[in-house]
Amino acid sequence: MLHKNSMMSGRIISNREIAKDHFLMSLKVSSAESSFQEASPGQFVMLRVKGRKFPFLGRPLSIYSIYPDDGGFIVELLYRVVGEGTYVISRLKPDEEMYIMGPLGRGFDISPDHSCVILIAGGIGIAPLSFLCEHYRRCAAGRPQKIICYAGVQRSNLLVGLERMEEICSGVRISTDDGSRGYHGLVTELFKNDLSSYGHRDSIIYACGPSAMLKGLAGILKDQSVSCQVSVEERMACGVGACLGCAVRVKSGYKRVCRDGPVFDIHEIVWD
Amino acid sequence: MLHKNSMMSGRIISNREIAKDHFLMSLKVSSAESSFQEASPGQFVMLRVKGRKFPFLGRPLSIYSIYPDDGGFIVELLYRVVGEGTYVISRLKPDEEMYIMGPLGRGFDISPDHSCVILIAGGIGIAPLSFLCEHYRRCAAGRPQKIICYAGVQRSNLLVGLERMEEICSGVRISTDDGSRGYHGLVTELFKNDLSSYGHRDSIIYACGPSAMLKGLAGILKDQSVSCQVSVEERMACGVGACLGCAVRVKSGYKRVCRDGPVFDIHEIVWD
Amino acid sequence: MKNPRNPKLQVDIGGLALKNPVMTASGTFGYGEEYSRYIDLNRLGAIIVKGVSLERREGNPPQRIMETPCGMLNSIGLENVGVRSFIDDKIPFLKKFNVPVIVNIFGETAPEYRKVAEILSDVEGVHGLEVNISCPNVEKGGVAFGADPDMAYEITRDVKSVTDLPVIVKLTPNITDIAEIAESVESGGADAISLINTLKGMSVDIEKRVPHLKNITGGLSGPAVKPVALRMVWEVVNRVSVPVIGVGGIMDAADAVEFLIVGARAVQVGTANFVNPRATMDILEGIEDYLIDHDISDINELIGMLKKG
Amino acid sequence: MKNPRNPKLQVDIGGLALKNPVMTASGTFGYGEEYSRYIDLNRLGAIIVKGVSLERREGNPPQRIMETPCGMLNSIGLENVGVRSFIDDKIPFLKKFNVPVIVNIFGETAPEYRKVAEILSDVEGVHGLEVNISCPNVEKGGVAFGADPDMAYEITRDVKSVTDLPVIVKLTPNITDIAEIAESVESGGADAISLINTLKGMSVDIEKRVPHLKNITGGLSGPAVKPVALRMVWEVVNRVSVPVIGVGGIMDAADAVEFLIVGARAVQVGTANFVNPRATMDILEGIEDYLIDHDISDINELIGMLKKG
Ligand SMILES: Cc1cc2nc3c(=O)[nH]c(=O)nc-3n(C[C@H](O)[C@H](O)[C@H](O)COP(=O)(O)OP(=O)(O)OC[C@H]3O[C@@H](n4cnc5c(N)ncnc54)[C@H](O)[C@@H]3O)c2cc1C
Ligand SMILES: Cc1cc2nc3c(=O)[nH]c(=O)nc-3n(C[C@H](O)[C@H](O)[C@H](O)COP(=O)(O)OP(=O)(O)OC[C@H]3O[C@@H](n4cnc5c(N)ncnc54)[C@H](O)[C@@H]3O)c2cc1C
Ligand SMILES: Cc1cc2nc3c(=O)[nH]c(=O)nc-3n(C[C@H](O)[C@H](O)[C@H](O)COP(=O)(O)O)c2cc1C
Ligand SMILES: Cc1cc2nc3c(=O)[nH]c(=O)nc-3n(C[C@H](O)[C@H](O)[C@H](O)COP(=O)(O)O)c2cc1C
Ligand code: FES
Ligand code: FES
Repeated sequence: MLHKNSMMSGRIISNREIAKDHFLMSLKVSSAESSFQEASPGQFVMLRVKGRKFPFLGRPLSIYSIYPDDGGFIVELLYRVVGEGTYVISRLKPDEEMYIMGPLGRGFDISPDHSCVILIAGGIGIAPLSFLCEHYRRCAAGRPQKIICYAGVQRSNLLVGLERMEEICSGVRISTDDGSRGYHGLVTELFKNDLSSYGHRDSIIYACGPSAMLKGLAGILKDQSVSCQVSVEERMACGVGACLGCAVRVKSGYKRVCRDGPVFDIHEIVWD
Repeated sequence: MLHKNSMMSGRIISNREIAKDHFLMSLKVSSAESSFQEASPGQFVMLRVKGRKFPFLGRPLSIYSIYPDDGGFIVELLYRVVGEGTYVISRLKPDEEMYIMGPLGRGFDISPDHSCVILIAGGIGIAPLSFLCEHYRRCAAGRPQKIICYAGVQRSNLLVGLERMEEICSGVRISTDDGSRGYHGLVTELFKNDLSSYGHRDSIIYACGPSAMLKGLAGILKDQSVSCQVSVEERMACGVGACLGCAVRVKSGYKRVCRDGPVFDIHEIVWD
Repeated sequence: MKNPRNPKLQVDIGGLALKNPVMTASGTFGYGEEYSRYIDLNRLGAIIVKGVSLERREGNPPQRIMETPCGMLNSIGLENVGVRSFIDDKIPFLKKFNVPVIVNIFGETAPEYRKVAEILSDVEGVHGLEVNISCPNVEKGGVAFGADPDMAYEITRDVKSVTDLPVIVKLTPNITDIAEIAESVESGGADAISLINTLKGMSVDIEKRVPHLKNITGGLSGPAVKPVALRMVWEVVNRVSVPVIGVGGIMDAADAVEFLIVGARAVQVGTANFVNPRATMDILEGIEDYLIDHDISDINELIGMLKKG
Repeated sequence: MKNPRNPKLQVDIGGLALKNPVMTASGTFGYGEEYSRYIDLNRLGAIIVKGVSLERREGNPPQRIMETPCGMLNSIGLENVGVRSFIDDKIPFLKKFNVPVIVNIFGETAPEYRKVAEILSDVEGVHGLEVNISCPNVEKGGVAFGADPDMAYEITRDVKSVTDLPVIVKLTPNITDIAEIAESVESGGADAISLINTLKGMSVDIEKRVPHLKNITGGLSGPAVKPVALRMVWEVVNRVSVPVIGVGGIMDAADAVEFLIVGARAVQVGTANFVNPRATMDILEGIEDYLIDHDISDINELIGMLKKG
């Protein structure tokens, strides 16, 4: 069946800098029949600016938030300026028209079997995990007993997207590289210190962050039986599985981050 | 001597559609020491949008108007949307930053020797001629006895830039292709009908318009002794005479529109 | 009688009648399925699928793609499931549509090309072959064959000898004289020629001082290469009589029309799919509008109508 | 002692010591005068002037240029005043500056190249020659020589035999194997190699159905071609030992640094001048900033430092 609306126009409602180089963009997507109805945490969109020739390719951004609004949807994206593309996007003003393709990819596998959910976010990796949290709030029925969030950033003033976490989670543990708030060190170390206190059978970990962090986490969990799903990043061209550009090495060869992921079992990926 | 300021930033003050596909842009250039101090009628600027990768090359636009303003200058450009570049420019909003290089080229040679000045404008060719008119108003001393303007457009609702003409000229004659106002036919025919009434020694013609019009004019003036300067157009890359891209055929070979022109003696050009 | 309101779009590519000249370029449209939720595959002139080789290929290690000015580099390295899995897993889906399927084939050796062609020739649901002698991202085969007129001739002849399917040969632009290779594959029996594959390029991360692509170099595609593609199509149509299919940087209908005017009988849309999943449909509709606006009742009246100025 | 605040920028190009590696590309900077009101010419590493031939050349009829995605096509056709007028009318202005002047030379025949080189060798104010065997916009000479290793070798040797000036040979990208030609001109005695000249391209006016350029095809330059230029520089530095000068799509300091990392000893800035007349200065200052930020005290420590990932 044909979803003409999988490639949609969105209008920028707001696009604010909420911390140094970190922006929150709200987009209004007008059609109610759009594919956004079924968006799930961990999924992403490909974003481009209408009528501009640069950036040429869309930029993948995780869905940070989504809710119905006046016969359409508001999609929120939380992003960090790291290069030219995100810089151009950060300069856009309200009312600018965007192309937004999505939701794309396989999001987090949310099983109701785990009573304890552990979220581990590195930097801007908070975006999809915050949406996951929101998801738990909405379907109150299936809400796990305990949700613990670990969030690591370089400096305390780069902590973004924690509001919802703080409302929803049983605990939010912070780490900073420079010690300016919370644990002084890597978020993976902070988590590692607590690891033994979690029941491996009842717990599930969802993580997103720089690949060095995820690799570190894979090391920590190597001989552990706890489930862990990670959202990984790779450069993308198509976002739909057609170009094979976003390859990630898994035990069986390569998989496509955009289509087979971006969420994978941490033990499936070959971290090199 | 080095004019750092020949490549300047301008901020859009306004950019309005004044007739179908015809826009008037006002730009504020901040530096008072800029080269715009010496701008003369017939000169042009190369315009680009800051921070956008398209249009890639600057677009040449004649100076329509220029005046000092609060320690800088206001530069006005009158332009018609004919392709992608002018379309993008037409969509720009106030406060957008532009690169503006100029004034460039050799403008009209304004000799005080002629008591009768005849301006012939085809379409958007009105832009530099209107600035020339303004020039006569400002230096009241050297103002010729008689200034007659011929302006030809397709339809009456495409007549733009005539206000100043009407204030300054002794007469403004209009032609339209569809007869919706004034003479029904080409502006060159309208002018031709009057030609014998002008003293060839006392008169000078300044013309700007599509090349078919200028070619027609060249035919009309072939065996006449009246002086005629025309502003011609050609695709440009550098605008400063370096690339040899804007060649126009003259009797001695090729000349550069951007540097040797855009204003030439009508009899120097080989119209083919 | 002329009916400009409903122009004829059919074109013939080496015996394959296409309902319109808009195809998808190999490697940019997966196996069709990936875009089937964005467009109606039945409306395409043809689908050219990702390059298929005899055995499964893993492809190159990531990073495999990089954006460049008005274009992109890729070094996928012809990752594919291999011809058997392709037939088992991908063809059944494609067969559900009423659209010619052209399989882009690749081998590291001449016999491998022949073998893949042979296997595919008996498969229901395969309507043509596109022989890729132009991939810049593999160590063996690919561009090495496409740059040598004799090799290009031989592979074409070999493939033709084992199949009755229409055979399109796809040329590389990384070459001194494209028309020379085109003539070779024509005399080898090619039913049509497509060009261009990607231009070999490179890009460097100046912070890490490493190439962006793990494979060091990659293939450049997208609007940046369009002028080169158009020029090569022009050179080739002037030298061969088989139909030529234009590929390279076609983003919209105006681009496609340029290729048709220059003499391409059909076009392939590649990188544009990534930027706009409905690109092929927008291009198709735009071509139709162009014909209507210009009172052309049959697209074949437009093809090759370049005046020399 | 390291002084990263004030990095050394000097590079040596075949015996010519340049105060920094930023030159202007031939044909994009006129004879220097055109840009002298925008930048201080004394700050350039070198000025390479528009191509000069034995006799005055009129060039091609207009339209000569066309914008393309992230680039432009030109078919100037080597319009120039001829070597005698160049010496009389252009050199005196250039001599006022403290900047090496490299003259780009062109001939329709091998003897013509030699003759132009000979004449220029005795002229005060000429510091080097760049032999253009790569212009795609002329009927005779140009790319025809640059695509043939033997011709490229001969012209290089001929020019070298009549001059003591450093000789740079400029290569065309419209070729299958750029490293092969590079080796030929190196063995012909070239003191340095510059690449790339423009890629041959085309563009069509779909309303009039004529090529935009009167000459039908033209040379593609600008950011669109940068990945191709960078890849070719990479291929050439791996095969020759003479200095290589990188040209093609360099718009800013980051682009220039990519070429230096890959192994170019210097860079030429072409089309960027049109878009920003101060491009060379912005690039020079940006390279300096890069060196400072990365604690590199001598630019030669950066050149060729590409790691293979
Ligand atoms: C599924 C997915 C979801 C993402 N969600 C978010 C999000 O919610 N918020 C957010 O800020 N970022 C997110 N990213 C990363 C974001 O896509 C990149 O930061 C962005 O594309 C960089 O574009 P640029 O032009 O600014 O950077 P460039 O100038 O292109 O590159 C700058 C740096 O960013 C890296 N980079 C570029 N593209 C990617 C990419 N696709 N994946 C990983 N690294 C990249 C480069 O390697 C380089 O180091 C996500 C990426 C993926 C794949
Ligand atoms: C010295 C000079 C002064 C000019 N002054 C004005 C002015 O005051 N107001 C105004 O509206 N226009 C003026 N023009 C024309 C203007 O530069 C072009 O209309 C503009 O560059 C078209 O850009 P585009 O991207 O919209 O068109 P494109 O899509 O590039 O082309 C659309 C059409 O415009 C023609 N065109 C494109 N560039 C030029 C050019 N440089 N010269 C002539 N034709 C061109 C093309 O041949 C084509 O037919 C001037 C041109 C010159 C050379
Ligand atoms: C990601 C990617 C993968 C490609 N894979 C193949 C392939 O498997 N076989 C092939 O013949 N061409 C392949 N190509 C080349 C395209 O089919 C096409 O020739 C080229 O991209 C130029 O067209 P474009 O500019 O429209 O993309 C690939 C191109 C891209 C961008
Ligand atoms: C308008 C124009 C004229 C050129 N003329 C010459 C020339 O006379 N001799 C030459 O060797 N190269 C010439 N070139 C090629 C440039 O020197 C340069 O090699 C090419 O443009 C690629 O660099 P760029 O992308 O930085 O412009 C010309 C390029 C342009 C755009
Ligand atoms: S981005 Fe194209 S396959 Fe993933
Ligand atoms: S535009 Fe470059 S010489 Fe006129």
